[in-house]
Amino acid sequence: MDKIVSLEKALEKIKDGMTIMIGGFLGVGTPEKLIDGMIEKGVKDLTIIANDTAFPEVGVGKLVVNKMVKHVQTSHIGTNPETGRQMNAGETEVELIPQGTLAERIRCGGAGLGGFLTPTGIGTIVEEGKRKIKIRDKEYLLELPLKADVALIKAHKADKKGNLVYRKSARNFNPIMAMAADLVIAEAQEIVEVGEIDPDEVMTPGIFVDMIVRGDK
Amino acid sequence: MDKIVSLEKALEKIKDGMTIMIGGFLGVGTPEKLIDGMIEKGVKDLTIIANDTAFPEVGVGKLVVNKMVKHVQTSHIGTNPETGRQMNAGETEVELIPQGTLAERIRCGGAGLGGFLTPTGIGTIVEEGKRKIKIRDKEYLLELPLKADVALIKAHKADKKGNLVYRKSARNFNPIMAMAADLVIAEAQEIVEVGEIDPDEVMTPGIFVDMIVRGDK
Amino acid sequence: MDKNKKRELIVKRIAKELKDGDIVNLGIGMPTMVANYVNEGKEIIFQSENGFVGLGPRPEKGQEDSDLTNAGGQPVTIIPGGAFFDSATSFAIIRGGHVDVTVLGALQVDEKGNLANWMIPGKLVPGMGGAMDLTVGAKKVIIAMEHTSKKGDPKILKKCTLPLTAKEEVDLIVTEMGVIEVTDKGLVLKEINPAFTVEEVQKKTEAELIIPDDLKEMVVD
Amino acid sequence: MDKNKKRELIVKRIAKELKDGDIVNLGIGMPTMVANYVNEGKEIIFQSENGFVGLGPRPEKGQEDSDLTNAGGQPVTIIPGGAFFDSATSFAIIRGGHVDVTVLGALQVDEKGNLANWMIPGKLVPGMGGAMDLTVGAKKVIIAMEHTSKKGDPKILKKCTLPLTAKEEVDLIVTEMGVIEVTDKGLVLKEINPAFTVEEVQKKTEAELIIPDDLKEMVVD
Repeated sequence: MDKIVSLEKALEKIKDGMTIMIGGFLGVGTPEKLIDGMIEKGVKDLTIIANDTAFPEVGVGKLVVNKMVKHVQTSHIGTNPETGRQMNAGETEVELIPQGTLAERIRCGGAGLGGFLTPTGIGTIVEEGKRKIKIRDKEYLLELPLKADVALIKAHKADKKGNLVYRKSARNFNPIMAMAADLVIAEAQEIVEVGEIDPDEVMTPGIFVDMIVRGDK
Repeated sequence: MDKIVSLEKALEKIKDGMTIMIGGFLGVGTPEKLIDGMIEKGVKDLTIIANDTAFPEVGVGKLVVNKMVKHVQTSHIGTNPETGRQMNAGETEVELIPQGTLAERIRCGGAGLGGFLTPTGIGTIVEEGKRKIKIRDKEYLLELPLKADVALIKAHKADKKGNLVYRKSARNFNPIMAMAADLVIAEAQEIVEVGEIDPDEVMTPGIFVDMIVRGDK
Repeated sequence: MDKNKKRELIVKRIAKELKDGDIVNLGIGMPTMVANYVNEGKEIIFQSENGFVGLGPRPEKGQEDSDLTNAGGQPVTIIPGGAFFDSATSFAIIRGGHVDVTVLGALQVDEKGNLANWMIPGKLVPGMGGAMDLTVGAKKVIIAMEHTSKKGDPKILKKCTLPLTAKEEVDLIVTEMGVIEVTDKGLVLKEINPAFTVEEVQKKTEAELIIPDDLKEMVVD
Repeated sequence: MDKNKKRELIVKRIAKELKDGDIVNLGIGMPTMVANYVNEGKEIIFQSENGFVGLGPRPEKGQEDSDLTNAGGQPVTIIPGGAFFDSATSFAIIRGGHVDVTVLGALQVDEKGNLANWMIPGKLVPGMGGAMDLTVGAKKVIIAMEHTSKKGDPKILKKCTLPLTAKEEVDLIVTEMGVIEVTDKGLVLKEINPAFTVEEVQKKTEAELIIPDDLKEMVVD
């Protein structure tokens, strides 16, 4: 079971209409090679789950600019004017989610939980359409799990079994997304032999990773 | 702000009637020096939150044997006959919680969430007294967060700011407990200078740790 | 059959059930033995709920590491490519459906796939440990047990009488008498140990067994 | 006062508010500048919601690391003793009350401590990012803003008209005119910039200000 595949082979799995989680925070920790491959392949009608839509020339932002995104679940679009334009023009559906709630919903999806109660968003429009539950006299919103067909992950280092190590603030959403999708494709800047990553230093266990694509250093 | 303190100084903080989380799994990853100190000091009426009550001569088990525990929230008492005896004799209140639910309730407490929905325990006596919530036709139990006055943590390595690294399966409940208590005391086998632990390898950030006690190697 | 032979048969048969690439969690006791009989050609990754994947065999004497045990507290090893994590992550893995198979012991199982294996009221209350999460979370739940209790009473019932570990989660029951699948229609005897007749198996089973036309022999190496 | 002087005054005053050992999260824009004015004697740990504690100053030119930015995407450094973590942990820290102080900008604040800072319907919808979690989770929420809008309209209102970021969570408002505390009784002008009179401050504030007997001067170095 060799998990290392060519970019082309990995891209075969990405189809029109899919729900795709993409790691990164303003492009930091986003697998750019996979993104570029998706653009070249020309998939469309995607639902993207990502912290933000980055910048027009960076990461998730490029998918938006290339009009491949039908729906996006994200916490911030302010750095990519094209997302706002498409939203106002009714071309792309934008669902804004508080960042902590977004992260927790993804974790919740991967962890097999049915939902969680958060104080975030109480008394704001984020409440709309959600159940409110009172615990010990404090109100919480019931937020539901998020899952995806595919998660695109950027790792600093991978071993051949898919154990991943991230670097600095490029970690962000990657570890939780790697647990919440049916198929997980990791773009790794460096691929090492099994055993070269200390089991105590693994940040995403290889059991979550289906395919590894060699990224640019 | 030197966080390194003597065992005596740390023990001053532990008082009768407190709720105390203690890391470890059948004693692996339990801060034995702190436990022994508590026994010597002779605190009582404690509520202990721990995965299990270990063995009569190991970890949390010693607190039970010394009759310091009024109430225990745990997933397993089978390895310590004294816990069962005290339970049956009505001397100690034992609240059995599925291990995954216990871990998640502790994380929930540290993460500022009001609760979470789990499928674990549905159709069993674990349901008793709990709210059931249906999400997309599936039933879940609403489980509530756990917090403590003090968490006793066993680390392999600590720097002087309290950044912690655990070793192998001694990690277990330690990282989540370190986030869920008002006061966190870590017993570290090795204490190093600030900067000696790579920020990418820190498992518990120092912001959570109030006191560090030197443990045995 | 003596107890050891029975157990060996059961765990050998279960080992055949595991597929290449499966992530597997083995309960304490008899289930732990399954690891010893996995076919060389298959790569099975064992998960240990105390916080790692890549559970390896017991270390040689003198090589034990006090920071590395299985969920039963016994010294073990970790294989190259394994990974450690905390307990919340361990159960995110278990509850989240990332474990393909769990093998657990049982006090009772019934025809709905209900399982009781964590307490006998007033007698034995060890606690559920990770069993409730494993039963609910693993994609496939296999029960490894002797067909009857020490007294010879059936353990496969119409309806469990002991407090449940989980409701309708068991997929397969493997005993020294055969392999029984839990289906919507009831319990199907898929394989039978040729040392027994169908009648003998049914006699030791309180729940009614469905006997398919293609009933096979329970074979192990 | 020109814009830069105003901002400098605001962030310098807020820097005085931070206590030794505080864990602090600074919002994008003006709040980020607070870090530049922390008194040397105090050890403040800055949290960055994209996943670390120990946020340090901007690196020297040529020393930027593309894997290390603040939540605004600008290159930064991490101090010795800092630590990285994932986004779920980052917000467990924020929501869980482990951040002592957050400093955020505002479009509007009102006398109940309601805050609006994430959207102007039909005009500007950048999204809330981490602001909602920070406002709800941090022990103390300090607003750093100019006292009035560009047009000179009050931003401290009886009731916010824009969509809220959080309900009744603001503790302190610092503007170039003074320091205002949100209390159960209403907004208390704790300190006033001696360049203004109480009447001038009230005139630029829609909500009614409570003027305490011990009103102090807003002093920075």
